[in-house]
Amino acid sequence: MKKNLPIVFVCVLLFALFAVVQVGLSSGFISSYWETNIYLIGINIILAASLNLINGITGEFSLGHAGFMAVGAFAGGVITLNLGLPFLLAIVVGMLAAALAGLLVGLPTLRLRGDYLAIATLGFGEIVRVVMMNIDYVGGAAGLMGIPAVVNWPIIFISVVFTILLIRNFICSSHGRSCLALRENDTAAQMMGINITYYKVMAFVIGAALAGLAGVLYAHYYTIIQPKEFNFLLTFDILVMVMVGGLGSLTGSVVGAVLITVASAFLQSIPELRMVIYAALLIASAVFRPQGLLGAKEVSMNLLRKWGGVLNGSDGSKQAQ
Amino acid sequence: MALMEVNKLSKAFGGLVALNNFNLQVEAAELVGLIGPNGAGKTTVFNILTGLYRPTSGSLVFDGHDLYGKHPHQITKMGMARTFQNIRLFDNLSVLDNIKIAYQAVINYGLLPVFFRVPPFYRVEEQIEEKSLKLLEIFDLKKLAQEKAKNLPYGEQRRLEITRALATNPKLLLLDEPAAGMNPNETSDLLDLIKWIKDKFNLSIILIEHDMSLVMRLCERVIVLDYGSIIAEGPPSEIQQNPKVIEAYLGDEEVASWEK
Amino acid sequence: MNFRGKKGKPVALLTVLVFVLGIFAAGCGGGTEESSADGDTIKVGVNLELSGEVATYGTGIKNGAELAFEEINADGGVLGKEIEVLVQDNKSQNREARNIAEKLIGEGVVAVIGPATSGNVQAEVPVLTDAKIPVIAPAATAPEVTYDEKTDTVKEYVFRVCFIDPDQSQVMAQYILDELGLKKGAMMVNKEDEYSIGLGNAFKEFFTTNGGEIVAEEGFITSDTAFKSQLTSISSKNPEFIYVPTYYKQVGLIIKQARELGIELPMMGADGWDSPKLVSIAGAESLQDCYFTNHYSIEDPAEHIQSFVKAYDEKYGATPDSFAALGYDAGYLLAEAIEQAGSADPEKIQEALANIKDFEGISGEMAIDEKHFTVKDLSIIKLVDGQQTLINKLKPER
Amino acid sequence: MEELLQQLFNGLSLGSIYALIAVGYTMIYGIVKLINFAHGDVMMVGAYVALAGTIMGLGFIPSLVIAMIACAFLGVLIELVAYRRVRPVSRLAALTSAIGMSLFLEYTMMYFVGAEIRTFPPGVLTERTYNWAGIIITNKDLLVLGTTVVLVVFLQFIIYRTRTGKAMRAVSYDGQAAQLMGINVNNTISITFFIGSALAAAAGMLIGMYYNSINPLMGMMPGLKAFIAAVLGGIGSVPGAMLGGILLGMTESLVAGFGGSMYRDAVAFIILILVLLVRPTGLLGKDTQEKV
Repeated sequence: MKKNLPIVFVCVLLFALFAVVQVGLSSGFISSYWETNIYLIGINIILAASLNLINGITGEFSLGHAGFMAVGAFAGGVITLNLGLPFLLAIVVGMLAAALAGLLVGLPTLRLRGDYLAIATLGFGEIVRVVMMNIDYVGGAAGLMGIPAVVNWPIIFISVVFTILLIRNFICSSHGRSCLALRENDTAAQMMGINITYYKVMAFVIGAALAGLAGVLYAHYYTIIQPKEFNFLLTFDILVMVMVGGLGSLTGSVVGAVLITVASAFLQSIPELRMVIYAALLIASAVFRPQGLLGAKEVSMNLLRKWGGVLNGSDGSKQAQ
Repeated sequence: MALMEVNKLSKAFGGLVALNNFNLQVEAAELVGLIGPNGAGKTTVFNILTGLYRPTSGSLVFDGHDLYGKHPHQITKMGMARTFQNIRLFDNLSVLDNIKIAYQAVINYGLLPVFFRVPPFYRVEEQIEEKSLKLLEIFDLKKLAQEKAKNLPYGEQRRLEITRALATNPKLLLLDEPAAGMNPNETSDLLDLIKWIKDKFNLSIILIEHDMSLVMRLCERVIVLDYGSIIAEGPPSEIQQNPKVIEAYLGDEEVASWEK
Repeated sequence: MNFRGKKGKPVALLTVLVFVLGIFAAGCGGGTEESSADGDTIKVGVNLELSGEVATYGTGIKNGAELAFEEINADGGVLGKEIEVLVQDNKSQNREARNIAEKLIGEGVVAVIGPATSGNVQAEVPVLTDAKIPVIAPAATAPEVTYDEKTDTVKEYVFRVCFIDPDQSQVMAQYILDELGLKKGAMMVNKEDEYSIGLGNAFKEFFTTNGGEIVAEEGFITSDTAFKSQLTSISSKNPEFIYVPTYYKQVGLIIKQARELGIELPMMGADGWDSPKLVSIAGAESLQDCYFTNHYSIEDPAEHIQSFVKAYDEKYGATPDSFAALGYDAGYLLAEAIEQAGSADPEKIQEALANIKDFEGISGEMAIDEKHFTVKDLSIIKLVDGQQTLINKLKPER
Repeated sequence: MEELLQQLFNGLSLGSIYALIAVGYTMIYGIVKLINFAHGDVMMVGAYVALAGTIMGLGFIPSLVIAMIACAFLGVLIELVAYRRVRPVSRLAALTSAIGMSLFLEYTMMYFVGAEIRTFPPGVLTERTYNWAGIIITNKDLLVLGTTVVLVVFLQFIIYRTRTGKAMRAVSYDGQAAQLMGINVNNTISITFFIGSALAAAAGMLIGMYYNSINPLMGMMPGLKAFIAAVLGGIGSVPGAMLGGILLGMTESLVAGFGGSMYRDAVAFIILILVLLVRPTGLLGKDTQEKV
């Protein structure tokens, strides 16, 4: 049986990570350009992990993630910008609003089979965009501008840790197992007494709420949000992260989000080629490894031992890029 | 009162009548065989009983509950479990997880403990795990607990599916062709296993099976379906002599050989 | 919260750690945050839409600005130093526009030119204001780019070369009422685009308060290609002209489809019309009786304009559109400000820019007022058989 | 009244564009059971190939034929590269691959030709406008509608009257059984993609000429709309796709013509979701029950 990482070890590593980045930021050692990328990595991890909860863990196929994110972003923005209320409330409201959207989409569309569901959720994302554009209270097409820029490294860090813990705890519970069961075989899952509608909706709601969290963070970092940003291409980016990392693997989503965000930064000067590469990656990961880079495997102590010294070597190897 | 009581059950798909006026009574701790040629509607009966299909007409009462319009997961919780003709395990999950998922029908916790990992969470999780391992031990699958279900040999997959069905704590177990694809040795092991679980877990069983020797040796009562209707019902010895049954089967074989 | 795993289950956190550390390490190389003012060259950042939705605007500005800096450097540079231009592509996304601004700050630029669209400029402004680096937006016509009406605050570090949208709408409304004598108008606005919405709203206000009437108002979105439904609906209200303040991609389709439906009304628009593509999409025969406001006209016989057109044609083999002219003006405006400041210190440049009073550009003589709005003439251009003719130059009243 | 009629005609011409794309879309779905997300983008490639043809001075028909042949092979290649391996494994993996292929085509094209709009050289098609009692329609509208009708008849003929069509229907009904009956399933699917993509190319050229404006992303929205049309008409049914396309076009036109132009796309997606929920087989689709 695989051994778990000692909790103290994890906590120390996390604190070290937090501290190193924090010091790097406040000393100006990390340039503001890379600061943005670090924040973006955080937001993308949340998005990829939450999409993976719906698509990979539960085996539903949602293409509406940008829509959920938009709902969170605009709801959060309204709280701080239009109403002048605190950021923490924006997070709560943004997540609740997105969760509600998840419920609204989840309930009717659950009768749909995989690929139909995918297209229906894609439609939902587009509808959200059109609706946002027509609501003057959230700025119409111009969107919200001048949202307070309150997001900083501690907030991003805590949100990412919160998201991963939440999803991890969910997967390693009876509820998570029920979701896995319905992914594996929904007929058999019903025969095990699992209410599949309930769990499908639950996955949608949790996934949407976390996408909403990412939206609130996004809004309060970039300070400007426009409906047109939350289009299908955004969902596509997240899908690439999930697929490259491995459908169903939480660790994979994290790795995928980091890899794709960093790759995106390096490919900045050749944007068309960037999309070509992403598209090719998506095709390749679907064709050759439907299970993705890490498959459904998770990083555990055993795997880490196999990698041996990856931790020590990581600084040097990354610098070489 | 009978554990399961089905009256005048009919099911039509579009214009095709798959089941016509089907009646069934199963007493507690009874083992009933359901046989008939391919396409006779046997699996349709199971699908209706477990709530996967909604009947066109007729009534179903199980353990005092009306089953009409109930969802499969609700029916499972009333104490009905089944296996499938083509094995349906949670292929990519471990053997242990397959069983744990089944136990969750019986013991579970709410959503908040999941996120905040309060003590009840661990208590229930440990309980589920303990019970699952015990059950696996009984069925000689404990050593495979961490294997992915899809990596098990065929016979063990069948056994795991039955074990998983039992984990939902059923009163009535529906077995859909459990001996399909088994050699005579495995079949005879299976026969012992079914007898044993019936007594050990105090179950009623409905068995769909093509292997006549198994049916005849195992069942107390046999129902024969052909073209969606019951053509005979009685103890195995009578059924073997029934001319209608012989004709249905011979006819079937004739057609089969003719098609080849 | 408890992090007590029971099985060998995901410890994704660790991966976060490994990779963020990796990024951190990779990130270390990037930032050398020192102003280049003391070096041999003056670094200027150019943050433009070179790909994506509005790549043509960014490309025009880039060509214009590069031509300007080339000429300036050939004349011995500014304050005896050569100007070094760092051009970056923001993919027409405001997120990227902001990222680029941060990257440019890291490179130590003294000022940033661009982006082209108002939305993308607004995305970069907070970052650059924090870093106290001035921005020259060549073509951001939305008033709020430099001045927030709600809070009555001026965005100190943002300047622009172009006029603002209300000027365009006002001049066009005035022209329609006074010169053409039309009173009943219809509008077609891209509701997904703040440029189009801003122009539409301002036009409606000027037109109706000065005695005109808007009898029909229809909307569409950027991805639309079929406009006959809206046009049919407009035509049934019998307007005397249609105001279509949007970009040439849609304008071309709208005018073409209107003419196909037999709607021969005059069509009016704004600087977004200025592209040779307009003629190829709509067809020259459809482009009759069309008017739009613009920054300048290549028809303008003034000497400096014609020499610019010639130089541009020599370098790029094309006629410069408005964006090229504005990019060119942005380059010279910045050089002038550095010259006047007598230093390449970003804050001194900012002060100098705020005091620009009579800068003579290709797009006209301009002054920057207290809201950082640019005061200048607008050209009204008429299309006949797809050919542009300059028919008037008007100064908006403010 | 006249306005309403004109709106219906506007809807008919918009709808026949959707229908034109939808017939190929629905044929591929009907036989392969795969949402070929890239169908709209094959159409885009067809438009560019046809454009290249006309720029080189070829006429309308030669350009059309070249575009159709090029895209037919492109379609076969796409199936080979992106779908063949995953098709039997998982529909979702196949859909993911299809989405990837869609963006791959869009951005590869953009990489080579740029994002800028291209227009056909003037004179490839002489445009005429007809005015029937106040209702205005152009020869382009008639061309698109006529082509759609011809294609529907052509496809129905292929599917129901030829050997290949019989094989297609067999593959559609049960791929494994078809294989056992000696049908080469992969070849049949390749042929399906060959025909479907050739039709997409024809649609691409016609639509490019219709609007006289093509760009690398032109296939995205119409592709989705065509899918909605196909679902509305009953996915897999070729006449259904035509009916669905025209109904969708008319609905959109009425929505846009009577004040809801902003909600045109939203309405289309709502129709999609409603049809999927209420009558997943669409208007002309066949009822099928999934086996448990």
